[in-house]
Amino acid sequence: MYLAALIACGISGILILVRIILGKTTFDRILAINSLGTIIVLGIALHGFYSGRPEFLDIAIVYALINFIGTIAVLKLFSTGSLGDIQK
Amino acid sequence: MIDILINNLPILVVLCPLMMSLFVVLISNNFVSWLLTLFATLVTFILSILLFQEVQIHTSISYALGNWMPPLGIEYVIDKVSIIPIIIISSISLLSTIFSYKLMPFDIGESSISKVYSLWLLAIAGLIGLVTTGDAFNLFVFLEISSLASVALVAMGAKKDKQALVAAYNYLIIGAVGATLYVIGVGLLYSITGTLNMEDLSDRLKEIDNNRALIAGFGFMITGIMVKAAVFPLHIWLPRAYSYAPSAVSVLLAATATKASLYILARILFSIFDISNDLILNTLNYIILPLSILAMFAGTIMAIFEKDIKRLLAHSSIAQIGYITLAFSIGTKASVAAGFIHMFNHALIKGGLFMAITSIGYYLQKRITINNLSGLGKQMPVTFFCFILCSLSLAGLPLTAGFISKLYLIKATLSSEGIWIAFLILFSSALSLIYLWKMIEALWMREPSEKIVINENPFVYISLLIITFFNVYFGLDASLIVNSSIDAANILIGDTK
Amino acid sequence: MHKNPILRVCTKILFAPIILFGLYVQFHGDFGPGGGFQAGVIVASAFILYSIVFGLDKGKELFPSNVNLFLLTLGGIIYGGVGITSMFLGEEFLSYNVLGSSPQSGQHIGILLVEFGVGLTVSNVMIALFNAFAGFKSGKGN
Amino acid sequence: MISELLINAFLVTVMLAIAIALLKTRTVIFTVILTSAYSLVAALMFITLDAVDVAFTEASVGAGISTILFLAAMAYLPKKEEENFSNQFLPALSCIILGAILIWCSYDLPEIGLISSPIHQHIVPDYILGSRNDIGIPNIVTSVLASYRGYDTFGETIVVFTAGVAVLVLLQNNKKNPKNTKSKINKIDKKVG
Amino acid sequence: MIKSFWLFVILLGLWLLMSGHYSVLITSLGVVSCAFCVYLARRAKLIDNEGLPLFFFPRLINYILWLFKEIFNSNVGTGKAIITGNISPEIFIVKSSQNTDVARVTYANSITLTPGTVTTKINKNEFEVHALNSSFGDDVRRNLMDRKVKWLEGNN
Amino acid sequence: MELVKDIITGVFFFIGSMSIIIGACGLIKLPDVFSRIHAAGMIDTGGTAFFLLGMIVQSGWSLITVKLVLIGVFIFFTSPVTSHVTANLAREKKLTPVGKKIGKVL
Amino acid sequence: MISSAMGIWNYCIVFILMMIGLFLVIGRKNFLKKIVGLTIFQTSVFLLYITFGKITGATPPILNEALDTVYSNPLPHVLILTAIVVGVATTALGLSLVLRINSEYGSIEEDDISAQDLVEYHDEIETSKEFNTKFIK
Repeated sequence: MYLAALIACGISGILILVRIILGKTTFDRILAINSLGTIIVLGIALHGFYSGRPEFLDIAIVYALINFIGTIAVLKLFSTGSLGDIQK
Repeated sequence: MIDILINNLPILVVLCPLMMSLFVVLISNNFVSWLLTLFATLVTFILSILLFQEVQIHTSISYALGNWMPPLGIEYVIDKVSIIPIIIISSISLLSTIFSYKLMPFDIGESSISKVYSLWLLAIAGLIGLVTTGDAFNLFVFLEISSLASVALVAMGAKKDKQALVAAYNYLIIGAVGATLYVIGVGLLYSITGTLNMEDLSDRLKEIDNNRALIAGFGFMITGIMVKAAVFPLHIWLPRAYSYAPSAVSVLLAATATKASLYILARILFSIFDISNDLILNTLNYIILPLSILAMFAGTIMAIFEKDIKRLLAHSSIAQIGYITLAFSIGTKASVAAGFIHMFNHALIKGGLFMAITSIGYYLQKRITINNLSGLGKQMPVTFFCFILCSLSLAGLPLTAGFISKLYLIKATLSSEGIWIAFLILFSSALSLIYLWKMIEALWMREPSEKIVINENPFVYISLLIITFFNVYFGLDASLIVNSSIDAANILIGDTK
Repeated sequence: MHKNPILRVCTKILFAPIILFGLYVQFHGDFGPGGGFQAGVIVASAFILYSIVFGLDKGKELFPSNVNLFLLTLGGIIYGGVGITSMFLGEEFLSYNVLGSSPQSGQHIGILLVEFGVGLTVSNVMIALFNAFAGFKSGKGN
Repeated sequence: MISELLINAFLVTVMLAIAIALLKTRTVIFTVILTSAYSLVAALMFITLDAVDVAFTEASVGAGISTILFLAAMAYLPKKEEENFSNQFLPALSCIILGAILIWCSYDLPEIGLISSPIHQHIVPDYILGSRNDIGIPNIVTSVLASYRGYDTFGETIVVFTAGVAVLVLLQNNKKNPKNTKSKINKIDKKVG
Repeated sequence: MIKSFWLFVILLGLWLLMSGHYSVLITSLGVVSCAFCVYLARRAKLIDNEGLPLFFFPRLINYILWLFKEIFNSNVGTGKAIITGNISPEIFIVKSSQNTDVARVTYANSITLTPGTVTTKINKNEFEVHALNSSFGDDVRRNLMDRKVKWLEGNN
Repeated sequence: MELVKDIITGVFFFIGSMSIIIGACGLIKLPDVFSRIHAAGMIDTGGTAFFLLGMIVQSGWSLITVKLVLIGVFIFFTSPVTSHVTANLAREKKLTPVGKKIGKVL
Repeated sequence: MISSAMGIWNYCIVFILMMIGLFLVIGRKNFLKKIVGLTIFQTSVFLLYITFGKITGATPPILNEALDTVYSNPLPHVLILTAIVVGVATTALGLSLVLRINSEYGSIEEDDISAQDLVEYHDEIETSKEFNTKFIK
């Protein structure tokens, strides 16, 4: 059951990867990498259950956190041209 | 109290500069930060002298960090081999700290002095940690500390010349690749033995032979360290890094950084692996020996055609590293001892030469080229005198330290490999006279191209005088160096041959 | 980006929980995955998020750079200090056994302190790195 | 337990795809995004290989902080990499040779997951036992990291510290008031003579 | 001050839920950590109605359940749209009737959270919404969610 | 009891898997960024919710459940933010969405 | 049979990844790309180490109550934790150098920079021009 769910994650991961590599605009890529992050968060949680030691979910939380901050950082870079200043 | 000091000597040597570097960052007064740095290096030097005496009594000191027995925890091993680089590093760092007092603010600007001194101490601590550790992975960590700190120090030269940045970048990237290759090697060896402690590793490696992973692991480790030690084809980072670094930094790096890596090379070749092993013998004979001979000539010839003097000295360093690896590659007790003698002497010589040249350049405020030097020797008699003595020592003339190392090297080659290698050594030494003469001629014989009034500053030349004194002293009475080097060689080569 | 209400509100709400989570990871490194490095990075990431959304100046106001520099060294000093303390108590560097009443409690105290030092250094270095990079003013060129 | 290995093989292949895409691309932002993705997948791989702590660190440090640093630096850098195919033969050849050596030696590497190989038999049982009895901490990685090999960790803290100080020194140099510096330099000049 | 206290309580609750180790040492460390977080949040001036929307709490559960139902429905809808390829994207403006920024943000987020509709711009109380096809758009235009969030906001 | 749990989890996982795979397909198939955001939203909401629910059913009342809920809350909190900011920036960078505009647009 | 094939596959791909990283470092002229290559190279080495530490059917090295559980090897994990942090330190320093190089030279392509350097070097050596004009003025 967990394996099946993991396989589903793997399939959609590959599809998203295709979008990352094909991606026309950068926004597509950012969007796709954000989704890939979500998939990996799910994958981590599922793998914990699959291998019988589900107590390591902290990693998934950190993952989600890093994913969020990374995305915000990329978008900030795009909107103002640097991570530091606050133009506009 | 004294008890604690004596018991913990091996770690204190590293800890003293390391902890001091943490405090130095916080200090905003430049003079105080220099004073603390001086204090730390002085204490380190005293501790290393104490350690030297301890080693003479106990032969080998093993210090288990965290009180965990060696294969479990990390071990510090200080024996008659590792004490040599420790002494080199601590003494040179003391001298160059004194030397840096006037030059550092000039080279890098006053605002970030305390941070630079912190990096300076970190580089020293990294180098000492590198040679004291008996754990293959801990070595990597300290390798990185020293290389990151020295990269930053080299990059500080950007205040004067922006090329320092590129030099530092190349140093960083090549160094990081070297360190990673070393890590791959350690990993491969770890995968077949299951241990990281060098002594344990060497014991367990004896039981395994003809294993592909072992060969590859050995190769990667050696390659990684050879990158760090600037052995001939992997030396490309060195000339730039040394020539664009701030003056004091090039003194420190030229005299110590490659020595530590060369020591590690010797450790890997003779201590982790065994000289009787076919693999090592083949590597020594068919890879390191030809490379060293190439390095001797390539370095010298590049130096002859070089006009920028710091670069010239850096090229000559490559040649001298060639001598040391040549000595290692012959692989007899006498030759390894000669290698260690030359390691020590080269630190003295190169330290002295770089000090002399950079202090001339300090007054010059220009890039130090042959043309710019013309006639300056007359205005700086003390510096010039020291420069001549160090040059003679580099060329290997009698009554200087350089002579002793050449003598032992040639003796060792004659007794094992035959006459042609000895001839090559002599020949390349003779070639080195050419570039030395070129510099001396420019300094003394020519008329100055423009008028510069120069007053020599005792703070700048005091350490130069000391280092020159030792250059001569060890030429007259080399028993201390020779004896400790022979002891070291005895431990490394052991009774296997 | 601070003008965007969605981002602003979200950052305001998330800031404290992220730091709490970082500290949780810091102090639960004994029981599960985690420890000083990870915690340091998480705490630093909260500050980085704040700086990204509200601007670098606000971030420096919240966390002045001299405090940053001080804490950055303090972490290393704590780590080294634990080792030196054990040295003064008559054991080798970093042997925690002597720190507590029994070897095991000594180990606990030692590991807790050491991890705290690591966390302090890592988080402050990361913040300092971010500030240095994001606030870099290029001289020539570009 | 073949499924474990299959998952690993799948993830490694995904990483290979990302690496090849990295070889091809010349856009800086895409490079950074792909590096981030590479780290993310590597972290997932670490989890499947039972290295939870490493995955934690790789996710936060490798994927998080490095990416943010790359982005912060990217703001000041050219956005495109120049196409330049000269002189790639020698690097490619040396890489292929090194890779061939490694693949050649993999014949003698211990088989993945075999409990009897020396790497799992030599020191590690002591760590597991010691962590339970001497130290009393469930997370063996923490106990090895902070106690058995605490000195490594100390060194690592110092490495981070070094990098921090180095970057501060390097990037602050530019921001000084040039007027101020000049006068100071002149002063030094005078002092020295 | 009261808000700081509530933040402290919430954070402490979070810590206790996550921790699972209730020894004296760890719990006291938790208390210290929570206090530290509150201190930082106060320093950063984050404790206000935006940083800690306490007034949502009484009706939050109800709203969340309703939101979940919406999310489920629109997930099904979006899935169908993707499979059948029956998409006709449209972009339009809706007005929001909430008083506070937090509530507006909640509304905008709820719109985005239901697949099929995304808020693309916010200007005071006007949202620009992108919808996958007109049935999603109609859902938003019916203002049901707007009223729901208004109700959640209460009379603040 | 175990069987019932397993069945419920299985159903949840099935729905979750469907929604992430359809979402990923949508990510490839849909024409422009704005419509792809909806597909990404499907992964973030539907996929996450059902997978996490399935796991919560398995773990019962324990710390694991708390962590799972936290993951869910976090993702539900951040997903709309990133989606919105992406869309917002794409609009600001003058990417015109495919499809019709109803009335005046901001 | 399948498992050993999978094992060899894993090793081979990890080695190929390493070499791709190394190639990016030594083959590319762009300074930023070199750092990216270094990251890839190091991450792949980490993978190699962690692969060594895996035991089939074992659980992560975090003790639970059962005494007969098999744990994977924690030592490589510890080493790699150290190595990751060292790697990020190297990356940060490299990036800061790249930033400075770009602001001084206006480019981060190796060819550009060495061309500029060569011109400058030649000028200084041959004409012995004063090189730190900003200092003297």
